[in-house]
Amino acid sequence: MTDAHMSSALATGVPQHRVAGGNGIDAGRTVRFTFDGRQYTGHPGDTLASALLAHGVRLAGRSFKYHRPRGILSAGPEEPNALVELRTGPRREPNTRATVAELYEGLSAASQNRWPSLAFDALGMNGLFSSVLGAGFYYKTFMWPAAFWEKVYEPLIRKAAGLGRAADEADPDQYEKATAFCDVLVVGSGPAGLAAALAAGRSGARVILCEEDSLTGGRLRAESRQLDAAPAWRWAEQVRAALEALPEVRIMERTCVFGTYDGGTYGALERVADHLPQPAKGQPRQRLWRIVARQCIVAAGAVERPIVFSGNDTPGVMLAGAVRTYLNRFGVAPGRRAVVYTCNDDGLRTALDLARAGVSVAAIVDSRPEGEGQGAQVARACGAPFLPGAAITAVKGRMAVSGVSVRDAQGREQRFACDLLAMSGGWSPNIALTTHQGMRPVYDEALCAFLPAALPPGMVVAGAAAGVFGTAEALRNGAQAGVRAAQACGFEAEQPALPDAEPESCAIAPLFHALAGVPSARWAKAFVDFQNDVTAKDVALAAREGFVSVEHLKRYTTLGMATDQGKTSNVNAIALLAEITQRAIGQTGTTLIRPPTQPVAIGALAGAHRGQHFKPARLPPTHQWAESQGAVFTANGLWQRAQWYPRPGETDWLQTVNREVRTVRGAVGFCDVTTLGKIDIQGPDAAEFLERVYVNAWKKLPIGRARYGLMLREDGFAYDDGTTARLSETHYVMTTTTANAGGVMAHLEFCHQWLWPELDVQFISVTDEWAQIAVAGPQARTVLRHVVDPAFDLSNEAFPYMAAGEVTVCGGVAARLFRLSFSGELAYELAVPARYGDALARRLMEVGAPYGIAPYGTEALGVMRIEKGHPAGPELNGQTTAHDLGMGRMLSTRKDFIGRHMAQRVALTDPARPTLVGLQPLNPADQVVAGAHLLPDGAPATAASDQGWVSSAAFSPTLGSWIGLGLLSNGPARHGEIVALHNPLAGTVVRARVVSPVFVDPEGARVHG
Amino acid sequence: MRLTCPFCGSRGVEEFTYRGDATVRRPAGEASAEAWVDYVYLRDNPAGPHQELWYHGAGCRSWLVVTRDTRTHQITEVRAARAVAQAEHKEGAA
Amino acid sequence: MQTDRYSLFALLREAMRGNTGWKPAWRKATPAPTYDYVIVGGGGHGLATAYYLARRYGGQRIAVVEKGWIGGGNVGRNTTIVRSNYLLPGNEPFYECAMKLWEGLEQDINYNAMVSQRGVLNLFHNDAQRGAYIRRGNAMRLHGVDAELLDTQAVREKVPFLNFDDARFPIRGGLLQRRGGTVRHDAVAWGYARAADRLGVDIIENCEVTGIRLEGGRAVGVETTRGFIGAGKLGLACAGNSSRVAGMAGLRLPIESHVLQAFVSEGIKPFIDCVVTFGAGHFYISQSDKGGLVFGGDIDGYNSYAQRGNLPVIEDVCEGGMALMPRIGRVRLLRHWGGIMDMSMDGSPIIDHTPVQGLYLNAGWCYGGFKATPASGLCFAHLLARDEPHPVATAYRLDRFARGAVIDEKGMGAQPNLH
Amino acid sequence: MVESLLALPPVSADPVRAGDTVLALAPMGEAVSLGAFAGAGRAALLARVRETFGVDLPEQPRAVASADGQVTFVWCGPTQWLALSLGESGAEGGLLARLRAACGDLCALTSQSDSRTTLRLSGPQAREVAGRLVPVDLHDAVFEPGHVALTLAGHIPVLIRQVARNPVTYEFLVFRSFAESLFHDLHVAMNGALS
Repeated sequence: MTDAHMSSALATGVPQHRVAGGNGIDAGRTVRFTFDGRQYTGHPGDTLASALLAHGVRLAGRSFKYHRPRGILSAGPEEPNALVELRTGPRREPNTRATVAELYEGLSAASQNRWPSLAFDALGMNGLFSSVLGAGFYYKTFMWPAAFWEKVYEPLIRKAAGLGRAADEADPDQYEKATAFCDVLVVGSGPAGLAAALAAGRSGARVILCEEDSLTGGRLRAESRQLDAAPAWRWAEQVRAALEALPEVRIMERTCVFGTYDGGTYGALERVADHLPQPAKGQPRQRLWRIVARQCIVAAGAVERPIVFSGNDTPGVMLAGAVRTYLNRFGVAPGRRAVVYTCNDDGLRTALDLARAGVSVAAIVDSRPEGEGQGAQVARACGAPFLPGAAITAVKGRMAVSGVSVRDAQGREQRFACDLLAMSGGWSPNIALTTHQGMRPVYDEALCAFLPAALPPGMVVAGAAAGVFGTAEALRNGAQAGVRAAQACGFEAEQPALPDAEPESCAIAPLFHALAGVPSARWAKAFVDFQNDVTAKDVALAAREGFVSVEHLKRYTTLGMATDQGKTSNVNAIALLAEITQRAIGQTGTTLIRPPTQPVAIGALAGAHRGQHFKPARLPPTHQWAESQGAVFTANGLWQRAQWYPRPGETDWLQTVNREVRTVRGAVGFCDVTTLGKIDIQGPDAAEFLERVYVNAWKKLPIGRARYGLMLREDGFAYDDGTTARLSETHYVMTTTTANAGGVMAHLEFCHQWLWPELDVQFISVTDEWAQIAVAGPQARTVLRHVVDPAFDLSNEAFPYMAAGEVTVCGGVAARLFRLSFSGELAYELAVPARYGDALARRLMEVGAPYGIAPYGTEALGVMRIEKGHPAGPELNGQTTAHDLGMGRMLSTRKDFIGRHMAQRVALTDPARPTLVGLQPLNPADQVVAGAHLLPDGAPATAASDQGWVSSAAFSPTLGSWIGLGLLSNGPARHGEIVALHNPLAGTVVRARVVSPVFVDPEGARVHG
Repeated sequence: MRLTCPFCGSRGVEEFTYRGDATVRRPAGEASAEAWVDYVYLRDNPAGPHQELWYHGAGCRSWLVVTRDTRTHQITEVRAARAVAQAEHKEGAA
Repeated sequence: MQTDRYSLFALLREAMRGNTGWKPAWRKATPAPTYDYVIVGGGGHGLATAYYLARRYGGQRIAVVEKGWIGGGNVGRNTTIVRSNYLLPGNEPFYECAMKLWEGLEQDINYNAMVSQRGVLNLFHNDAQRGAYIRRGNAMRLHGVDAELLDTQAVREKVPFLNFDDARFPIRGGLLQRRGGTVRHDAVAWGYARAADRLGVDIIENCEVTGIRLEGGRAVGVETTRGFIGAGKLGLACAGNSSRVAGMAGLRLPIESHVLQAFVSEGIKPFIDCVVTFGAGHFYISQSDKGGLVFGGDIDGYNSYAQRGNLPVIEDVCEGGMALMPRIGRVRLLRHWGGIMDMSMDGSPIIDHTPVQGLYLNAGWCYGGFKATPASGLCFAHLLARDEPHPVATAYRLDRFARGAVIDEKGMGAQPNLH
Repeated sequence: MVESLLALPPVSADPVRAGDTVLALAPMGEAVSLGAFAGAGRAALLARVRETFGVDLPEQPRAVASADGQVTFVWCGPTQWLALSLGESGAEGGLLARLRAACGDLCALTSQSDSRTTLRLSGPQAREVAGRLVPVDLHDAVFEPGHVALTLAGHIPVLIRQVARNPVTYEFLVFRSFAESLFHDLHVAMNGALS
């Protein structure tokens, strides 16, 4: 603990660990930031991790289970340890990897999953019980007493669970989506990616180059390597400039391609404003790209593997490649005295870079026997002791490394003091994008790496991602991939000139752990999965218990399921399991890597459609006018409809709705019914077509008349209903319910294009074309007379109930008039071109004023349809038949129609099926609730007595009583019976009489008036 | 996933809705009850190439017969359903 | 001495000896030439069936054959929710039977599957939805199942982190089943496997069924990649692949295979302590004991045997999430994957004998299979042992489609992708 | 007595601008859909339109102008077109009347003048903005003036067509009831693309 405290204390102020160089930072400028409330400084181009390391801060986080102190392991998105809460308030962002968080002025970060502080974490004592808390321990206990799991154990577990905290408020930032198309998508801008993009781009192909980092170059920026005798990163910058000059090439930095989807579609996340204190006005924080690419070159590089040994998670133990990244790109020496531990020549380069930066190299520990690899040479160049055939057996220090124990080839233990341990177990190609479609990689013994085998269509892999590790080789390999991809898209391409690269050795010998000969008790501190605290011992335990499938291992131990998705742990785990179960690594297999390759903010996947704009709002033509009337709106699917129109002095909605109903029944009202689907049907076979989609007959419908129609699904259940009017011999206009408008259109097209292509008929939606306004009430005709032009005779004789025709209104405006009634009153639906809907509403208000006209909303509409017993959505719920709805007799027996045959099945014709009835409470004040169940009066409240339910309910001001529609077993035979309306949710039982569903004007006199 | 509409070109799957097996045929009026149950309810549901109906509802409103491998989601053929149905009709009539 | 029974004491004892004494959770059985019962499918339902057959129905010589590793299908790929909030009389008693079995599962099988009755809350956003939920809640209550109707205020008190004030479709209330909740899905497979193994059931992994042998119209066993295995009775419990396996016996089923995606976020400090479903978008969510937000939405909507989905549904689900809970905008999606659902033609399952003698079917679970696991196992075991349906599963007959006695909770008709 | 009703535009907002890119409601004109009857024969319809308007109905997703430049025919599906003109909807001698006279016996003619609203997006960033919402390839070598796509803008079904290259100008034909939402979404996309 004290180590970390001291280094932190010293750190504040001057960044002691800066060294010369740093090709990715602007050392001339300084930005300030805080970590756990303490002030620090860094440079533009720094990550939070590099800036903390520059100050000597070692301790960056705590692990998930044992709360072990953890430092910074990597320099990239694979980081399992250094997770922080970035920003504050509603922008608080949990689990942000310090290694990719770009520094900006005022950045504020806090460590997470610790209490009370990072340096002293009470749950750190979990580690003391690691032998009890091993893999899967929770499956074996917490079962007694049974009630304790939810009351005691689980709450405790949940208190300790999780890493960072989500924000407590809505995310204030915007997100955006976009689609991009290209011939060649190049993922990654290291040597292979740049060469590929250059080769493809110069061919004229449309190329998108995505780089998840803020800078192009990949490892070229991390290494002290030369290309064409200049620093390699300069070549990267030149290529970037060359690519930028090509008009069809798009370079997208800070953009991570996270998923491969079907049909050459790739998901990518662009971090538009994460490097800024906050987004500019209008600017999205992040942008989701769907990239549609004919070819994709995955040049995503590789991730270095840690080595599994006791204490390998101690702060100050770092991946060797990350050490080089900090030295070369950020100008930060992550330690002052280092030990390098490697099984490959690439790792050895770390020692050279360290020495060059003035860091003393305490020892080079190489797992390979003497003579293998370049270790001896490198050690000489660094002036460091060289220990071939050796292994690190222990790490000294708890809050930070203070030394290591090494067992040399002769079995002697040696100790080296150090504050940095750079380890390299070799590199694992970044093949995640190749496996998202279920293709499994194969293990390459020579490279000690899983390589992609089968690939999704259009995908190739290049560079380190393909196991091509040297720079020169990666350049060549990338350029070839770029040429081939461009050619596959039909472009002539040739390989660009490539820079000279010094030869380099990538020789490797397999090394996944250093546990041989180590007492197994100490395996508990040898971490395989750092973040989830899965140790070598857990892997052994899982294997002992039979979890020897890689998938079982993963699920049982949670290995690879942390926020880093096992980038640093999966291969080591498979290798360990292979060894324990005495199988080859290739036989042991690999788990499928699921998208996304990097975790993606949920907000970005959602995009701009949030809050009020979650779904588009469809506005009827009278919307503005209704707003001006103070209407209360309700969503009806996507439509926003006026629910009621309160007037001053009305104290609750029921009062308003009662008034609206009384107005219609006593005088006249009007309601915008534009939302009902309207489909124009024309053609020589239009009548025949209607015969086949509706259950009832259509051929004899006279021109100028409308008829109610019912459609079934092919399975015989009711689908949709509405009135359809015949405007000419070959021209009909169909109405559908609001909810099914789109579905019915698709259904008609299906019937026409697929079932009956011989029928000559055309459909087009006219839902939006016409503002359709129902005018209803005894005074409806009188009011309409003021609107419809005088040439049109509206008398009952000339324009009777169910008449339909074209008229003009208000001095020549083309309109359609239908004498339809949902309310049961004398009523019309008047349709004018939508642009005039607003004006028509105003006109109706004006001319109707002397007759007491008022607008009514969907609620009054609903009350009146219940009073009239018309089925609507709650009755047409997809589970009812025509018979259930009281329309069994409509089914024609003289023709084929959709659903006819299946409607005859025994269970659909059973008279005991719940069938539509009216329900009138014995006490009119007893509220009828939709959803109450119908039981025989006096029967026990059990499912066995259940005979139906209340589908719709309303207070009927006409009757002065609550009423309901219900579906009751044997309903029509039971008119007059008293049933009990059970609503156990509310604890009520209402006794009601079963009546005809038509409560008002059962003879239908009014509609004919 | 992307479908190439014969009329509109290559489009994302979000523009389409799915209906299912395109190999089943609506029985003629007087077919047996079993034939109807077969048509409405029973499916081959193959793992492999599958002929299926899709609707380009957010595009040209064409119904399409798509041949797609249910294991890989790879699409090998897209035809206008109307043309397929018309051809069968002619065949049936001939 | 090996440690077999799980307990705190066993855990402590093993801790002291370096956890070296634990027995394998289940034997790696090799197939015997013949069994009384062979269950095809080592998922939750198959393993539960074997367990209850052995435990409650006195079944002898039972094998479960699994083409890969047990629990690798939908029991290991779901969003862990259990509930019994069904509307229709054909479903409700069955799912309640499952719920009751969940409630005693851990003590029964000596395995902590973390059955957590943290409540399932279905939100509604308009009057029509309210009516439908009241009908459903009352159906539950009449069946003796717990259900509560919450108004907006009560929802706000229970789940204050939802979007109440800036919603396109405001929350009008919810139907709460407190006994619903979540169960650690993998543990269900392992727990049943271990318990069945201890009763002598052979669990045979890496053993793919390649054919069903019929003799005189009777199923007598399965051809597998590990040879022929004879069966007195053969039970299929391989949802996702039911059509393929049933096809080996010449059967066509009222089933399509569809992909359903599921999602988990990075671990965050728990703040969601029940399951919430959004009634105005395709989204539901809970938070695991590790802190991950576990969520999902609609099926992708096309036949598929590939265990993966596509971007539009991912986007649709996340849109639903942000509409309901705009504070999760900066929480990151960690993984998404797909499972293959047996989508039946009415959205409800099938537990029945087939026209082929000796061949029994447990299929068509749509995306409701996980919550059903114990009852599915129990009822299938009952059917296999007694040759008659269990009283709570009498509606799940294959002939219901011909009769028209469909169990269509959603009222979508014979359109599997809409259920 | 000659009265008339005031037409209400489908979008209440004034044009909006981000940088030099402008989003505005296009003037309301006349729109008529043509749905070809099978019996009469598609060729006959094409011939009749050619005769009357001096242009071939497009067989691909394209928009073409009549010889006199007064009418645009937009492909809307394998058997459907939309004829657009700037004339007054429903007027005598207007588009619907002309079409009825020309080919009323060969196709279904339906007024869509009020069904469709046109939003015009124009300016140097128009392609970028449109690409935020529209999931089709708008690259200038792929989608040129005269090209048409029936697709989605976010969640909203649209018919997008390019009407000019310099500056890039698109017209979005959208169902009237969706127009306010589409206007909003395009406006948000403009601000995002230009920030």
